[in-house]
Amino acid sequence: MNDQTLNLCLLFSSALFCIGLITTLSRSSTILILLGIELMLNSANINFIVFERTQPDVSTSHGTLFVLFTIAIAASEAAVGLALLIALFKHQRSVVIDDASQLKG
Amino acid sequence: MSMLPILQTQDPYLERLPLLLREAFTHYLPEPWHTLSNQLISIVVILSVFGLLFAILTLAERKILGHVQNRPGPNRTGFFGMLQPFADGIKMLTKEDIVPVAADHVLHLLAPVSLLAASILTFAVIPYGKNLVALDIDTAALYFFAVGSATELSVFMAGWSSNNKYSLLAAMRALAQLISYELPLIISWIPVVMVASTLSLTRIVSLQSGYSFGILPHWYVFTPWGFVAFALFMVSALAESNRSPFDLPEAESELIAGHLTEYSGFKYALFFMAEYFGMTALSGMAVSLFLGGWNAPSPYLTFIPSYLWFAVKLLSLLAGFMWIRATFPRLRIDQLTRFAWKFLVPLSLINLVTTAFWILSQNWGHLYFIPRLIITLILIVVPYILLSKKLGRGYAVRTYTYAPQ
Amino acid sequence: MTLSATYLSLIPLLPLYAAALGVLLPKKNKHFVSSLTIIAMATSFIISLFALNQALKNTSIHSTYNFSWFNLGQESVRIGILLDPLTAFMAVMVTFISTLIFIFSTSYMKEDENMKQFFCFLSFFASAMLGIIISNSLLLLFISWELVGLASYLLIGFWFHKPEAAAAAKKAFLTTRIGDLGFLLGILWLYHTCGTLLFYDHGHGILEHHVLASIASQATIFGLPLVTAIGLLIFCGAAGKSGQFPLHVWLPDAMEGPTPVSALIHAATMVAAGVFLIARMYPLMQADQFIIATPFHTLTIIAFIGAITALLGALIAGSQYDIKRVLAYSTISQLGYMMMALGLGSWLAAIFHLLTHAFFKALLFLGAGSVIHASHHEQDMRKLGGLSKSMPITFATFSIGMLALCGFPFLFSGFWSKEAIIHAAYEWPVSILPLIISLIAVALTAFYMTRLMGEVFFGTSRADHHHHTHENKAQMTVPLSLLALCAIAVGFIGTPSWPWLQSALNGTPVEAEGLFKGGIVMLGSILLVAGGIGLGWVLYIRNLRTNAHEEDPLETMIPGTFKLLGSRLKIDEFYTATLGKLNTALAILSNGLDRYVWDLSIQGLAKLGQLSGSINYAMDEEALNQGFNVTSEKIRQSGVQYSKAQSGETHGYLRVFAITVVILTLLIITLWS
Amino acid sequence: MNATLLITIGVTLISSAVALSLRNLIHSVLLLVITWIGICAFYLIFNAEFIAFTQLLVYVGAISMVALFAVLLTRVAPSTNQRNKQSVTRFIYALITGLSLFSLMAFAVLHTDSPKEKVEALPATVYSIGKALTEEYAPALMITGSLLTLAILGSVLLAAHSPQSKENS
Repeated sequence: MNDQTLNLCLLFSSALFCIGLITTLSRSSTILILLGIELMLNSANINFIVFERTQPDVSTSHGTLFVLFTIAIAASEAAVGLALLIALFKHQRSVVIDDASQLKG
Repeated sequence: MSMLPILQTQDPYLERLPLLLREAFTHYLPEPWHTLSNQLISIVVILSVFGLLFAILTLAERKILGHVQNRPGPNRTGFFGMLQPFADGIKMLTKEDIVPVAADHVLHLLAPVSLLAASILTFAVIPYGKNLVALDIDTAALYFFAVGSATELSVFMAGWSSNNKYSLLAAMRALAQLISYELPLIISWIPVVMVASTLSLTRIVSLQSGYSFGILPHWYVFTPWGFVAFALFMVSALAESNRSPFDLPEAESELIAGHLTEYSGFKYALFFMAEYFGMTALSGMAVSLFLGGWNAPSPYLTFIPSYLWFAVKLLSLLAGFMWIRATFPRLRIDQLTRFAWKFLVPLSLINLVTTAFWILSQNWGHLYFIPRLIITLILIVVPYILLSKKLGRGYAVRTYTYAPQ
Repeated sequence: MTLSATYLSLIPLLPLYAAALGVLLPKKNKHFVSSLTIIAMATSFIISLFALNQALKNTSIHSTYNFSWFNLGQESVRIGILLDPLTAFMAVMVTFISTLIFIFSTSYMKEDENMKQFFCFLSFFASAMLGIIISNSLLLLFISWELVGLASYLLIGFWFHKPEAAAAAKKAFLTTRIGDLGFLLGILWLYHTCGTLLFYDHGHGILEHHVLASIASQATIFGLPLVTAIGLLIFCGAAGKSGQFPLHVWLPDAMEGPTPVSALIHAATMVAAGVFLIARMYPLMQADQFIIATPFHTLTIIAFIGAITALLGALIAGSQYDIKRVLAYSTISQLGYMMMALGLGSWLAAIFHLLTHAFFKALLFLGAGSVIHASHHEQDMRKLGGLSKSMPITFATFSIGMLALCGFPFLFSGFWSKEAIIHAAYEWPVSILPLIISLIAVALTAFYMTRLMGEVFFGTSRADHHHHTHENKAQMTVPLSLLALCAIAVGFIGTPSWPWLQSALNGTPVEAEGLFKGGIVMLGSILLVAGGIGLGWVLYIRNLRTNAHEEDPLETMIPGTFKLLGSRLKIDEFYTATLGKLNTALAILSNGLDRYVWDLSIQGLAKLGQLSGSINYAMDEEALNQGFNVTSEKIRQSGVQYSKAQSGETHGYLRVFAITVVILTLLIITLWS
Repeated sequence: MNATLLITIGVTLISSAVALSLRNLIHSVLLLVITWIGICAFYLIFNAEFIAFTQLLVYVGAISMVALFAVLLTRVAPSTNQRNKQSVTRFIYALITGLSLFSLMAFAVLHTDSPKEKVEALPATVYSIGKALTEEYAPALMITGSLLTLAILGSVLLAAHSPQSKENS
């Protein structure tokens, strides 16, 4: 692929990352924060794939495998996170993340 | 796109007929358009064939159910009611499309469309015959189930968007069922991948060609693990396509129509169509994975073209679906999920182990074939007996989660 | 078939594994554990039979399997496994007797709540002993040696709730340690000299010719040859284990353990270890025979110590009332015989006697065990008696063992082995003393064994509580019968007319002589045996003891001597008086030093420290503290300030995190471009 | 190809941006599904079929479902002062941070000279992926599998346990 495609893809992934970041920073709903994190992971995956396509190392597809593992991790992260969320909701009837601040110093 | 190689002269004429027809259409066009036109043609063909099949299926189902229940079934419209489905279609089209005021209009429209789109997309990778596959990709099976898993989303959309608590609860129930049965569905075909060591359906089908002793075809259903996997696959497929006895999502006689309560007119017809498409696609998948795809059951019957064989197998499976619907009573929701989680999932996991043993013992040679077979059977049958005992040991006491205790 | 190293190593490993598994298992399935250990033991018995078969194929070679255990610097410590006739015979004997004893124990320990533990210990013990036997390296041998010591400690103190048992266990452990100290020193010295501890290593082992020659040439500072010194040091270990004279005190007390343990320790394994060690190291031991310029030879010392022990044990045995103690002292005296035979230079006779003694002494102990078990743990001979009618099998087997031990002529195994030893003593050029002592000991042995028989089996029961004793179950009687069979049969594999065992052990065939090569000496010993038995008969069987409290006939005749002997020649008291006192004195001394010298100085230092501390304190109070107070106040306030950042607001943290990420990215970019 | 790529990227970015700024959680999750489908298309453009369909299966099939269930299970009466001043300031902060980060990364991307040799790497076939997973990456695969199992068990426990039931028992 030519340079501009590469740059385009990299910009795309970084934009996705920043969208996820902004969500995580701004939204108050825990679910959305988790989804933002998922988005950041996705952008990382995109970079893996793109770089694998540009690198000359064709023997083993490390990028692909790494993305596979990342997806697995992301899935478990989502499962555990949302389960935690539900547990939190059962304790205090709210998913607003700032309400979970009993441990403040 | 692997419509090529077309000119395999050793194939009989009938075998090559569809491709030759397509050639007749496309060879007028300039060269660069060929791929595009080929794809368009295959899409059109698939849509028309399966649309027609859907029409016929509805009629056939009603007729079969009718005859099972000692009544003639629809026989007024046209010759033996042949035109009944078209009449139904016209009725559905002309009905008023009611959308609740408080509904989420976009999603309400989007739900059936996306469902139908997903279920149509699944047709792309099934090999209907020798060289007859719309999209011959390396990861066909994965594609099939990935796209198929998108249907759950539209069920949720339907339930949620109609802004009706009954629809929502029904949608949750339907989702619970779909998710529960997606596990055994997916795990049950992994043995095939383990043995074939590929995800491409054409490859899997071609691996099942050939006959031992010149009579017994090498279909995976004829191996112990393959048989179990096939059974698990079909049961899960019943549940996945909301067929009786697992048709709780829209149990006409108990719920109104489940998550389709607020749907009417053509949208409802779309859901209906999507259900039939899903059923057909899953049957096609079962045929390709276990029943040897388009391979003839016997080397002496290969003169019949492959797509006809595929059609025969597909139709027989669909007839089986209808027979089951006519025969079995409906399960209760707790029995349903219990069955999935306590029986199907463990059994399919055990089947994985069995298949692993089968693969590892491949080089035991003919002398040890009988012990190999016996060990495999033991590996399957013993867990089956134990699990079924455990399952049959009394039904779970119903627990009313939402009612006040 | 030829056994590879793995099979040989299975001989000790199987019991070890069985013991380990048994330890892991819960307490309740004790029967499983016992059968497991028995099966393991029997299996290694079968393996050692194969090993014997292989060793007898070519008796002159020592087939070894050496491997490097670990490396120290460029020194690699090598250990190995050895298979030669000596190993094979010992292994067969030990495994066979251990199996029988295990079977016996299943019935004997039935009602003990720690039965499982007991079997684990037994199995562990046997495996350690087998390790001693098959090891081809002094290091490995020493490790197994110490394991044997540990296991004996555990087993003797098995009924640890009895204070005597605990004390006896401690005593056995410590006494053998004293010997092992010498042993260890010897090993270190040997390693320092030779650079290896392997016995046979294709010409480089310590028992092989040119290594021995190289050692034999060296001398120590005392003008004592190096070989002699090392040999004596190693003999210390042997003396400790097999209860030779200065260190024999632990052995009678070890009777506090359960009777099968006594049988195992005194018949087959532990005490045999010392004799076996000397026999194994025999080339080293006799390496100084050819050195003229030496005050004494190793073997001479060994011979005299053995002789003393033999006499001592026999004397004391005649004056004990506890049936097991009598047997214990007889064991001591028999071990003395073996050691003497080694010292006299005929190790073949020693090993022969070791084997025969193993069988009949195991038989005697198990018989005693069966008596004790039947009579509800009554061990005092005065309270027993008249058991010959109620326990026929035990009586028969026990008397066979007794006759074997006495060396009753021609039929019993003890006779032949003892004859061999006496003959060796007769031919010894150095001194006549061993011959005399051994002859006396023969007579004494016959005497006290007859006494034992008379007290225990004849007459009427003198138990306080009149329960009827009855014969034990098959688990006890069958081993007894088997052992009785062996006690008779084993003798015939080493008779002078057919010295099969000697030839096998020696590697080169021993020429056969007439059955009566002993001639006059043999006649004398036979007469002495007859006299001993006769005296015993007159004193203890013709006029039987009627009640438990009437005094012993010997006591009436020679009260002083008898009392002295009865108190075991006051050797324990002597040790208490000398070593114990010394120990106490040292303790008091060190205590005083601690209390008054070191403590005083330390306290002085402490005082100094206190003084400076108080000065410091004053300075702080006056000068510094004010300043510190102010500062710490400020710090506290700043802490309060900071703690506001700890808002518990997740977004606050996230924001800080993100901003850090931004700054870091900025840093990286600026650094790279 | 570039046109397709541009369209895909545009759809993905817009859908994600809209999704994460919506009030209605259901809508945002459904829009995120579109984002994920877009990413899947992106992978397809770069010939990573396996990854693409895995993405589809995992995100569209599973994670979206979990998220939707979470939304439905934790629904409360919509609070009135959702968009209060605090959240607005927080949004501004976040926007500043994100944009600065993005600008930095864009700067980095545009000022880095990409690799000289333009080798078009072959797409990884399913067979090669499976081989690598079962041979070279087998430990990693096992670890991931056990991690997933544990995660699922743990989340089931977390979600199933409820305070009042604890009080009862």
